[in-house]
Amino acid sequence: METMTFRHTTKGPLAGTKPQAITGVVASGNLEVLLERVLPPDQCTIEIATPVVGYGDVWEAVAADFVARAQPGGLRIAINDGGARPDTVSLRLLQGARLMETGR
Amino acid sequence: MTDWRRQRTARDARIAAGRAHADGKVVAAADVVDLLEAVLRPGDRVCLEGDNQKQADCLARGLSACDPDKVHGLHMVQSGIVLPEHLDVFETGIAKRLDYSYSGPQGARIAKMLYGGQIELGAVHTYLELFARYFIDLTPNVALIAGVSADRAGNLYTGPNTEDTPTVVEATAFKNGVVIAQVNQIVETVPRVDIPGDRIDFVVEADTPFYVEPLFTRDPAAVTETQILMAMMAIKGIYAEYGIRRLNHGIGFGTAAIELLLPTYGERLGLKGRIATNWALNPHPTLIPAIEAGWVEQVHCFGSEVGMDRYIAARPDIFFTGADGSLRSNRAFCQTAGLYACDLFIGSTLQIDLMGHSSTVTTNRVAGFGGAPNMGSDPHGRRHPSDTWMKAGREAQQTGDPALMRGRKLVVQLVETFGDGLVPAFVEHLDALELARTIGLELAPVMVYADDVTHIVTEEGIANLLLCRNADEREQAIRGVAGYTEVGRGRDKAKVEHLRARGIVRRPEDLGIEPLDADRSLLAAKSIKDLVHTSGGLYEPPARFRNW
Amino acid sequence: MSLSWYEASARQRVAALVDAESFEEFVGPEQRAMSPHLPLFDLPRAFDDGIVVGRGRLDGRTVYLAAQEGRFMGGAFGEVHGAKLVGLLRAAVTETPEAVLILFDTGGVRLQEANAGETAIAETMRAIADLRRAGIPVVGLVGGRAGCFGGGGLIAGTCSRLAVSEGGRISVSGPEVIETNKGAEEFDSKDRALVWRTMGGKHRRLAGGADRFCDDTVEAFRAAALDLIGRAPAFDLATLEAEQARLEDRIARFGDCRDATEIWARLGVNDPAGVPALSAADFDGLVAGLEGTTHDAR
Amino acid sequence: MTLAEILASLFPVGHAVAVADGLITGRGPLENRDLAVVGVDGDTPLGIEGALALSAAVLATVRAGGATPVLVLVDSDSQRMSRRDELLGLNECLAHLAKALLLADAQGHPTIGLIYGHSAAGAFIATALATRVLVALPGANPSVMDLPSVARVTKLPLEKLEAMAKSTPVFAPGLDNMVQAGAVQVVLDPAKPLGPQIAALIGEPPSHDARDALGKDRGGRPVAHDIAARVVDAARA
Repeated sequence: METMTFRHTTKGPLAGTKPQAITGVVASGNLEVLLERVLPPDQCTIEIATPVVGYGDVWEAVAADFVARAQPGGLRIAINDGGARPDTVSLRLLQGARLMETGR
Repeated sequence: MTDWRRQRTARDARIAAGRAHADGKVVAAADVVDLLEAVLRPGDRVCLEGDNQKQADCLARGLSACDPDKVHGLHMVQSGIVLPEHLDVFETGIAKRLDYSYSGPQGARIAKMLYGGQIELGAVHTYLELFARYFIDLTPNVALIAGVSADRAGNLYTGPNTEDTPTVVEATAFKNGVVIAQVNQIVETVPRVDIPGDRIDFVVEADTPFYVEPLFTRDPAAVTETQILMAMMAIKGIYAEYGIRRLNHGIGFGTAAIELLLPTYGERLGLKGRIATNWALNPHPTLIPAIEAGWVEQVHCFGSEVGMDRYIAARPDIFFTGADGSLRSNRAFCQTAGLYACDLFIGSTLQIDLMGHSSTVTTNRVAGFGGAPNMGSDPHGRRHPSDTWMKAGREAQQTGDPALMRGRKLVVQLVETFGDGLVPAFVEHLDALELARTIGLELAPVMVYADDVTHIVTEEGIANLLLCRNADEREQAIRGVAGYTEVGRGRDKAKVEHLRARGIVRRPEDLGIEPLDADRSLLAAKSIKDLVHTSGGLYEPPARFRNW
Repeated sequence: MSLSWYEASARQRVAALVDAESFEEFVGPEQRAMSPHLPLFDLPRAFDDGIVVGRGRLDGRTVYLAAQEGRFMGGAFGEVHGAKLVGLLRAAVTETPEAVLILFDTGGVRLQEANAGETAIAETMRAIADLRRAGIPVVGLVGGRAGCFGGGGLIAGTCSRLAVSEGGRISVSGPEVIETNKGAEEFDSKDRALVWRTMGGKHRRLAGGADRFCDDTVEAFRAAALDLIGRAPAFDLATLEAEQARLEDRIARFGDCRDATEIWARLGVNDPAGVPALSAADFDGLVAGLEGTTHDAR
Repeated sequence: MTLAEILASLFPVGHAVAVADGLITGRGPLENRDLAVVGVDGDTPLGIEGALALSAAVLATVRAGGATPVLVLVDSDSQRMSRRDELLGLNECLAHLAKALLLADAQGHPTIGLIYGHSAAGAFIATALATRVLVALPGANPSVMDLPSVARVTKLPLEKLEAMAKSTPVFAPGLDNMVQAGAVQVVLDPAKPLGPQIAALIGEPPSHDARDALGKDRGGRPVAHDIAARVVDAARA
């Protein structure tokens, strides 16, 4: 297993008030994303636990693109990965952000 | 005096030798080996019928059981290396030389045998290319084919899976060759004469029905959100924009997703009747919802698909069927239709390089080609216009007299940036190059050449290569949809944004598509069972695809 | 469009099964009650260890729910997973909800935590017996992709009532396990039609192994749960003696059958081969006309 | 110990316990009272007929009333793996046996499990693990699955699993690990007569299911007890 944490500063907080959300399932090629609104409004952390070692730079790129796009200020995001492809990771992160914004 | 009938005389002798093991034309399954040993001569060119679907498996078993002292040094000229017996004959010396097309299931073993020098390889062909050579320089001495039933005179009913049979028989029977057919059943009268009896010399009643692989069955339950997103982009960004009505789909979950989105997402976009009406396509079960929703005008098939026969027979307005009601497929005609009469081919691949060459070869597998390169190529012999073809042609070349500008076929690669096991689909160099070096092939096995591919669709976006004006633009366009692969991360971001401004690279949002809307609820069928229900119970899926 | 039970995640099933917004999770994912053992095997963990437990309302009535996530480790019972279920059942004994619903989706014991999983299954069965004796119905719902196998099959057999959909499978040994141990002649696990005939929802319902057959939608399972809660058999000597007689009678009548279709024919089904193709409504109609499929001997 | 040795030690004055097709049924005198005995001997797989034969014996004891304890002796294989057993509802038959034991216990017939040989998977759950108190004799070998099979399913090398088994009781087969998990309460002393040892257990049954607490104390199930308690607390909050 490999773990890593990325810390980002955002322009502001993510919209919405939902305190917590979870999306996805830990399965082969899939992942779960837990989002908690517990950080200062311009901070975001993304913690990752993955059984696939050696893809740190890809995770870093995916996380940075997600933060740039969603501006998820205030969120502590934790990922349990089951060997998902980067595009699936992006999709789940965006799904999670939408859940936190809209409550849907 | 010149003897102009030597081949005819030799043929008569072979048939006479074979008759000793036959009752008229009919041979018992138990006597197959004796028959083959009597008819075959060392060094013969032999076509053992089999492709990616049906297999003359009883005859394949018989051939591999022949005595190598009697039967050896054969030159196999056949579409598919699919059954273990197809390669066993090279291990025993029964066969020596090989010209073929497709070797999906035996890809790893054939690579090993090629490397080990057990097979003298002529070439790996496309289907049409190999069929063409049957009539020029690879004409079989003996053809071993498969049909559903025959009468005692040899009249053959090939059933829904006619596939290669007429082509192989024409090449063999009309050039002094011997044709041996295995059939599931000898009958009084065949339901439909697909091959006249005077072209069939021996009929073997096989111990089991010939095998057909359900290669074109894709379970909707396995379609992912990513594949749905890509299908949405293909429909909105390519099918709708070019008004594609005449098309072929390669095998894969991506194309299955497109088929399953037509009656839902396509309907919502108002595209019914404007796209995807006329097909060169096997009877994909995933096309059932679109057919039932009235999207499809007609479908011509290379072969049938296991479990689809009752459905096809009940939809003669859509499919080509005989007077008896069953499907009439024909691989050579359908490949030709895919090549010349379709405006789009869309399929998947395992690797794409920076120029856009694609290949399904990995370092230790030779899968062959089948028909994809025929349909996935721009036919320079085409002369009839269509709006789609002309629009693509205008995008490709912008100067010159319009009346002298040929159109372009759309050849689309639908590919997820990472494959199974996080293997990237975008690479600097194709594994095919390494393989060609390793086993000494003159040509690297490229599935679709860069100059034929017009669009690449990934989950990140669409690259329109027609609009690229130089090699650098092309490379950046490809990198620009290559996602988080090394190739993708190696992009020049400014150049890619510039290409995006010109519409060469398009993101989902550029197409008005929200990636989070790519949901399985969009699928017109979510399971094989849904397909059965949609077909009104006419589709009968193989047991391995059932969960009820 | 109705949500497919088979396709939905455990969380989606729970959220859609109960009255809107009424679900309250116990020891939720934010508490990170994860397996302490999976990292030893280099395997990823889940924040909820593959099971969601909590309280919700069903037509206004308070129920406890546990939902297994069949896609995480095959929904198998690990230490935390099992303990969450056991805790829920024990809480129900004292808190007396109107029912407990177990949304099965499990391959059985998680081998990496086998002893903990196996023991948790035994604890679960004892807790269910306690609940049933206290008059609280325990209703099992089976329709997930992992089915209900191994110890999960035994827990299902301990419930007051069971609802199953066509895709749901209930069995002890899985087809692959039987094939691995006894050979493909005994059980060809790739013959999926055979698999479903032998242990799928329709066979279990016809043979009396389940009390209700559902369409593969959350609505159908909700309706089934509401119905079954209202007619739970007592857990007493009379019920178990009736079950003893019911199971002995089954073996006496069908013990020589090789295939489910033979059993269905003896049950009085006119067209056994047509059963797999029947819609839920038609199948319910068929079941209603057969004796012995609906009973209180459980 | 063999079954005969166990019965001799339990019932020095004789008994009416018989074994047929690997199934044990009967009774014997234990300290002035009757003890009902059921079980599986000889590493026999437990199928539908076997499960129903044992459950019938247990229910007969319940029907007879009184407070006759039930002793479940186990040296079984796993559940019988066959298409026929599953077709006819093995899950119901095994669950029925377990329910019969749970009912007996709840109605005042203390249930004691004694594992003296092998047992595994569904057979283990339906018999020994369905009793109020499960004890073992040295040499017993309960398991969920043997290590070579675990290696096959988890795709881990057998040597690695064997090494892990030494330090990780939660997954490794064997009596010690089941004791640590709390599933087996105590290992009896074969050198002493078994009758008094069993009688003592019957006399002081645990009032509730304490297996997870034992597992915590012994280290074989480090978190189960606390997790279950947290769920209970959350439900009461």
